[in-house]
Amino acid sequence: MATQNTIRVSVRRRAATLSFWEQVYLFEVIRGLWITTHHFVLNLYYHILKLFGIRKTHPLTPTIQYPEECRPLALRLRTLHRLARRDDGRPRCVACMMCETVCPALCIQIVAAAVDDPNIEKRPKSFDIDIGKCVFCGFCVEACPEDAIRMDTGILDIASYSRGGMVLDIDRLLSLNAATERTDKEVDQLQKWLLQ
Amino acid sequence: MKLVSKNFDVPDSHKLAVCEQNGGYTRIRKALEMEPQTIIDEVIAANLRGLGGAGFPAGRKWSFLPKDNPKPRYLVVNADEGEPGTCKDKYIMTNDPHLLLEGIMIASWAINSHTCFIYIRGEYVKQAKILEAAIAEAKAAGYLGDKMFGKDFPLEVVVHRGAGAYICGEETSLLNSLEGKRGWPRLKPPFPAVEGYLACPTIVNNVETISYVPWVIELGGEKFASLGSERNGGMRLYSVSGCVKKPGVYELPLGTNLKDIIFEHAGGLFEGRRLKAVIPGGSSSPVLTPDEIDLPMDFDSLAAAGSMLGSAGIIVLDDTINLVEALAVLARFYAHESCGQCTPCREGTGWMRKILDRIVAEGGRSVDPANLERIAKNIIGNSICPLGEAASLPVIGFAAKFPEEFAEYVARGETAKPSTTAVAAVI
Amino acid sequence: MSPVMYWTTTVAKSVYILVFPLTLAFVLAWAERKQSAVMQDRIGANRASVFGRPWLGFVHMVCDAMKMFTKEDFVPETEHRFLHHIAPGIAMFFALLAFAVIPFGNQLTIAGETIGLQVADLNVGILFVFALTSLGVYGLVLGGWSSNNNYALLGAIRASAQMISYEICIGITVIGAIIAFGTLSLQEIVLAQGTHLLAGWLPRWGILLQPLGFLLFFVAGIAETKRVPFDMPEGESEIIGFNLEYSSMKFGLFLFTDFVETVLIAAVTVTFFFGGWQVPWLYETGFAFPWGSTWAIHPNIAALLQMGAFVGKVVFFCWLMMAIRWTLPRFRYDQVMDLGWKWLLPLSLANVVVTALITLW
Amino acid sequence: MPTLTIDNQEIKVPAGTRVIEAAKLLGIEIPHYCYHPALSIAGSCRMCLVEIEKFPKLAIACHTVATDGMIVHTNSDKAEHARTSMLEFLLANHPLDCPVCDQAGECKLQQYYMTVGRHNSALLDNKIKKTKARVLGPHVILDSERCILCSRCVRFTAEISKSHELGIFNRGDHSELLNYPGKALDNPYSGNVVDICPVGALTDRDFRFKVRVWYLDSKPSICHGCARGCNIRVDYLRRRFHHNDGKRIARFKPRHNPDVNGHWICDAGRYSYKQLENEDRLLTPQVDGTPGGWDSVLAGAAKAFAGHVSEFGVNSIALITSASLSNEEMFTAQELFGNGLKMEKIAWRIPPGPENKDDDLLIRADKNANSFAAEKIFTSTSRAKDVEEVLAKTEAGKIKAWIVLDADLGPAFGDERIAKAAESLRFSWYLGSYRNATSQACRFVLPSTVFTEKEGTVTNFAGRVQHFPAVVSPLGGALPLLEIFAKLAGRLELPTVETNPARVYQSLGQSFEHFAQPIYAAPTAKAAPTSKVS
Repeated sequence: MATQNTIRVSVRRRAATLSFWEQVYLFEVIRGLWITTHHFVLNLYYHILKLFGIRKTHPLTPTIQYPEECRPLALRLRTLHRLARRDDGRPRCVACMMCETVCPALCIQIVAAAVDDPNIEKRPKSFDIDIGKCVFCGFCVEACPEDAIRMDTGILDIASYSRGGMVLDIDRLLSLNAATERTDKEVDQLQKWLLQ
Repeated sequence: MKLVSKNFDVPDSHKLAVCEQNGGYTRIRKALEMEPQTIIDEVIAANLRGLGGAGFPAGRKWSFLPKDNPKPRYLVVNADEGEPGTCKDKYIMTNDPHLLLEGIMIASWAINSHTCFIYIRGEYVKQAKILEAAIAEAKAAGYLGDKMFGKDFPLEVVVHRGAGAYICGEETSLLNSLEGKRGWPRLKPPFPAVEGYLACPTIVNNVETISYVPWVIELGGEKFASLGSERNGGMRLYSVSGCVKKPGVYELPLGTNLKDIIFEHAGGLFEGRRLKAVIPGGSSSPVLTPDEIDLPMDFDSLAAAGSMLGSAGIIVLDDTINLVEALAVLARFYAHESCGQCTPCREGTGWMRKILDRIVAEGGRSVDPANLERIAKNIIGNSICPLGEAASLPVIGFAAKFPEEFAEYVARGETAKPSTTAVAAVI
Repeated sequence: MSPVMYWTTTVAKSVYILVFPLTLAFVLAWAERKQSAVMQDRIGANRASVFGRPWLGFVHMVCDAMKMFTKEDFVPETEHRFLHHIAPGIAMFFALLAFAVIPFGNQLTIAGETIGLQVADLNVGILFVFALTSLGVYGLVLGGWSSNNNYALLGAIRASAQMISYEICIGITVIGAIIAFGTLSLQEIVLAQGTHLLAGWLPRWGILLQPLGFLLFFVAGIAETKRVPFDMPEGESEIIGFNLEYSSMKFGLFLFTDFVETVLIAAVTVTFFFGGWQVPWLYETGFAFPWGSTWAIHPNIAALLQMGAFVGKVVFFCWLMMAIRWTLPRFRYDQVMDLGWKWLLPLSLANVVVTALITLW
Repeated sequence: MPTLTIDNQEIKVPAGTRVIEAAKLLGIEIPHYCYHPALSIAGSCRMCLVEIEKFPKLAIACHTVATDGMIVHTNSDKAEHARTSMLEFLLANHPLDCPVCDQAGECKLQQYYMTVGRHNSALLDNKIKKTKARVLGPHVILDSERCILCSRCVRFTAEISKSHELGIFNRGDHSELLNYPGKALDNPYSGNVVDICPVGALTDRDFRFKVRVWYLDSKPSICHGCARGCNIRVDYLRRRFHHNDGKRIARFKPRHNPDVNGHWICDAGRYSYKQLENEDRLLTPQVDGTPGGWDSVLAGAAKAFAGHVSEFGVNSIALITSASLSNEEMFTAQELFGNGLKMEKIAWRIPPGPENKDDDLLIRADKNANSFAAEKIFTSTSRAKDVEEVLAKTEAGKIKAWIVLDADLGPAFGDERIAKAAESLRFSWYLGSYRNATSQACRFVLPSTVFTEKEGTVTNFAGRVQHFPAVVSPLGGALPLLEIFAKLAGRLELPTVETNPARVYQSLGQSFEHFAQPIYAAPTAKAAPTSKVS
C-alpha cells in the first residue's frame, strides 16, 4: 500500500555517460548524417516523381500553404480580442479596469465614463488595445467579470504599416464578432479589412 | 382556581365599581402598609417569573435598580403583545384593567417610581381606550395622581400606543420607541434597570407579570410560589389556539401538563384528526412533536425539552396543516418584523423567507432544508435582540422534526427543474 | 603557343575562376534552402514566382540578390570607412583567388596547342592556397575592427582565433599529404593519384594514403568555412558576429564568401584526397579496366570527362558539407577550441609522424 | 487598569477600554464595519464577534468593555464561523457590482471576504433591489444596494457634523440608508462619510470613475487650505496617466491625527487638490507675459533689480509674501531679502474675507496655512507688515517695486486696484504657482511649485510644526521656491542659498526657538509610520 501511495518524484537525469565510440563523435556524426540523408533521398525521390507527374497524391510534407490554406483553429485558441455587446447593443464592458490591471504587457488602456442608467453606471469612454504589445496570454478574458472581452475572433494575422495601426479602438473591437458566429459575408469583409 | 382571570367573566369588570366589588384595590392598600423592600422580597419569594416570555424572575429584576442613582425611576408596562398565538394581555386589559393598575401601583411603590408607561400595542385600540378610561376613573377616585391613596406618593400612568411593530415588544426597542426614536433594540449592557427610558433606571414588565403582583401580595409569596412547580411560582394564562375544539385563554398553575391543557382544558382535537405538532410558547418557540407533549408547562421543563414556554401561546397543529406552509407564514412574519438593525437578523430572516416562499411556490431544491437550518443556526446567538432567535428556532425545529414535509417539496422542485439544480450545485 | 591562343586561354581561365566558384556558390545558396527543406520534410522556398511558377525556388535567389543590392547600405560612424568598405571584398578576393592553382582537368589539345586545365600551375600551389586562405582572415578581422563596434570586434577576434587554430591543423595535415605525394604542385598531386593499387583495381587516391589526414582536413576545412557546426564567428543572430555592422550587398559578400569557401574547401579536398579530376581507369587515350578490356576515347573527350568528374566530386562534397550543416548542432566556443587544439592538432601531428615513418620505411 | 488576555497575549488597558481597542493595541485586528473610534458604538454589523470565556454566547468586541481577567479568543472556531456567517449575510443582498464600484480595492467587504470569508454563495434567490446612484449632495452619491447599514454615516451626521441629513428607513432587509426628504447632504464635512463608509455605498462624486484605487500611490501631507493644517494623505498616479483626466493627483484623504484634525477634513480642503494641476498653474518663466527660459528671465529680473537698487535704493522695494509658504521658504526669504538685501518692507498680512469664519470642528477663518510662522519670522526686521499699508504706499509713489511671493492680492483688494497700483511700479517680480491678477500685474513671473511638489514644514494656528514631503515632481518648468531663491541669489551675487529644506529648517531652528524641535527624519532613519484612516 505504502508503495502505491508514494509520489513519484522525477529526478533530473544525469548527463548520459558516453562510450568511447560515441565520444569519438565521428560515428555518431555519420549516424546523424545517415538519418538526414535517408530523409533527403526519400523526399527527393518523391519530389522528382511529383515533378514528373507521377504519384501526385503522396503527401510530401506536412506543410500547410498559408494563407491559401489554413489549419482549423481550436475553439479555445486565443485570437484577436473583441468586445461583446449586451442584448440591446450597448457594450458589455463597464470599464472596471480588471483587464487593464491584469494585463502583463500593459497593452490595454481604458478611460471610464458614467452612464445615466443606474443599472450600468459605468461604461468605457475609450478602450484601446495595442495588439503590437499584446502577448495573447488571455488574462484579460479570465479577469473580465462581465464576460465583455473575448478572444474568440479567430483572427491571428494582424499586421499594420504603423505602430498606431496596431492599436484597436473601442469601435473596432466592438465591430468584431466570434469566429463561430461569422457569416460568409462578414468573413469577406474581414478579409478586406485584414488586407488593407 | 382563578387569580388574574377571576373577574374575566364578571360583566362590566373593567369598571372601577365592579372591580372593587370583586376585591379590587384591596391589595394596594395592604401593600402601602408594607416597606417597599418587603414587597420586593415577597415577589422574589413568590418565584414570579417574567411572563412576557423571557421568564426572568421579576423580583430579582426589581432588585437590580441602582440604589445610589439620583435620576428618576420609571416603570414601563409592556403591553405590546405581538407574539403570534398569544392573546393573554389583551384579556387582562379588556376585562380587568384595574387589576393591572393595582399591580402598577404596588410595583411603583415597591421600586419607588412615580411615572409608569403602559406601552400598548397599536392594534389594541379598544384596550387602550379601556385602560385610559380606567386610569381616569382611578384618578378621579384619588387612587392615582399626586397622592396615591392619600399617601404622599405621586404616580402618573401614561398609556402610550405603539405603531404596530413586533420588535417594540423587546424591552429596549420599546424604550427607544417610547423615547420617540426608531424602534431598534439597544445594546446590552447597560440593562434598562440601570439605563433605560431617557437613560434613567427603568423596570420593564409584562402586563401579566404586573397583574400577578397583587395576588402575590394577597396570597403571600410562599403560598403563591406553591401554586406552581419548583422555581416557577404561581399560575399563568395559557392562550390555546389552532386546531382544538375550545381555543381560548386558560389560567392554570405553572407546570400543568401540556397534554392535559390540550386534551382536557381546550377540549382536544376535532373528530378524526391526528395531532401533528404543537408550538408550546408562542410562534418563536421550537415545535414539539406529539410524542413530546407529555410534559409540565413551565419554564424549566420546556427548556429541558429543547423548547421554551415563552408567552405560553400554545398553537396546536393537526394533520390538516401543511407545516412547510405554516413555517413560511412564520418566516414571512419575522422577516417583516425584523427591525433591520443587526446583520444576521436583517439578512437571515429575509433570506429564510425567500427560501420558504420559493419552496411553497415552486418546490424546493435539495440544498434548501440544510441551507435553512444553517442560516437559522448562524443567526442564533449573534443578533442584538432575541428576534433573531425567535425567527430561527421554529425553522430549526420544523426542519429537524419534520424533514419528510420538506422532502415532498424538494422532490417536487427537483423534478421540475433538474438542470438549474445542477447549476446551483456547481455554483 | 600563338598570342591569340595564349590570351584566349588566359581570359577563359580567368573567367573560369570567377564563374565556377560563384556559380556553384549561387547554387549552394539555393541548395542551402532547398536541401534543408527536403531533409526536414519541408517544401522550402516556393513563394516567389515568375510566370506563375516558383522554378524550384530559384526565383527566391534572384529576389534575394535584388534585395541585397537594393537595401540601405548602412555604414557605421567609424574612422575606418575605407577598410570597412573593402573588408568584404578582401574576404571574397582571396577566397576566389585560391581557385587559380586548383587543377580542374589534365589538358586539352585545341588546334595543336596543349592547354593545361589549371589557371596557374605553381610548383608551390599548395602553399599558395594556404597563403590566400590565411589572408582571407584579414577580411573578417578588418571588417570587425573597422565597424567601430565592440561586439563586431569581439566577433572578429573570435573568428580569427578559430580560423587560425584550424589553419594550423590543415597545414599540418597537408604536410602528411605532401610527404605521401612528394610534391607541392597541385597538378602533380592529382597526376600522382592517377595510378592504381591492388593490381589496378583500386585508384590510388589520397584518401587511401591518408585516411586520417582526410578526416582531419575535412573537419578543419569545415571550420575554415565558418559554417555549422563551427559557425561561431557569424552566429547569425544569436551571438553576434564580426559582420554586425554590415548590411546590403557588403553583408551579402561576407555571406557569399562562405559559400565560395565551401566550394574551395570541397575543391581542395577533392584535389588532395579524391583524385582531383581523375576518373578511375581513365587515361589520356581512354579507359583501361583492370580486367583487361579497354575503351578508346578521344583525348579531348577524356579531358572533358575528367573536368566533369572534378565538378561532380566538388558538388558532392558541397552537398556533404551542406548535409552536415543541417544535421549537426553548433559547438560551444570552448568545444571548438578544445577540438581544434586538443584533438585535431595532436592527431594531425601524429599523422605526419606516422606518414613520415612509413615513407622512410 | 484591567488586565485581560486576548489570543493568549496579556495586556493592561485603561478602564472602559473596549475589547476591540485592546486587541488593536496588541496588533490584532478584529474585523468590523460599524465600529469607528470617533463615533458612538452601534454594534449592528456583528462582524467583531469574539469568544469570551465564561460568556454564554459570542460577544461583540466593539461594545464589550474589557474587564479584569477576561479571556478573549478572536480566532476560535466559533468566532471565525460567526464572522464568516456574518459576512455571508452581509453579502447575501449585496449586488456584487465591484466592477463599477469605486470602493473596489479599498472595500472592507472585499478585504474581509478574502481574509475571513472565502465562502461559496448559497443564495439561490433574487437579491433585493434598492436605490442606486442617488445623488445625496454636492459631493456624495449613494448606492443603497451596496449599503451594509453600519450606520457610520448616520452617526457622523448626528454626532460630528451635527447636521442630521441621513437616516435609515424601512425595516428588515428592506432597510435603506437615505437622506431625509428635502435634505441634501451638503454640510461642510460631507466628504467624510465617504471615508468612513466601509463599503461602496457612499462614494465621492468628484472621484467617481476617474481612476481605480489600486493604481494610486499615497504619501502623507498637510492640507494647505487653512490655518488648521489638517493631516492628509495625497493619493496620486505614478503611471497610467490616461486615467484621472491625465492629472497626477487624484484625491486628498484625511490622515488620523488626534491632536489636529482627528479623523476628518473639511470638503474645501478635500477638494483643494483640484487647483494643484489646473490650467491656472504657471509653468514657464515669463517677462511681460512672454514665456522665456529660466536663464534669460532670471538675467532680466536681476538686471532690473540691480538697476533699480542703484537708482532708488532698496527701501523702495516691498516684499509681499503669502502666509502659506513653508517655514523654510519664509526663513530663506527673510535671510535673502530681510537680512541679506536689508529690505525693510516685508508684508504678509492680508485681511480674511468676511465670509471666512472659524467653526467649532476644523475650519479656520485664516485661509493661509502658515500665518503663525510668518508672524514669527518676518516680525524681527519688517517695518511694514500689512499688505494694505504697502498698497497705500505704492499708490502714494513711495514704493516703486514689488517682489511678490505667491501672494494673490486680488480677492482681498480687488483686481483693478492691484493692476492700477502695479502700473506705477518700476519693476515687479512674481514668484508663485498660479496665474491670477497679481501675477498678471507683475513683469517678471517665475513659476514656483505647489506644496505637493516640494518638501517643507508648515506651522498651524496653534504653533504645531508639521512636515510634508514632495509627493510628485514639479509640473512643467516650475521650480521649488528655495531653488528660485538660490538662482536669484546667484544672479544678485549674494551668498549661496541652501536649497535642502532639512538644512534650512536646522538654521531656522537656530534662529527661532519655536522651530528648534527636530521635524525632519534623520537621514538614516526610516520614514515615520503614518497612521491610517480607520
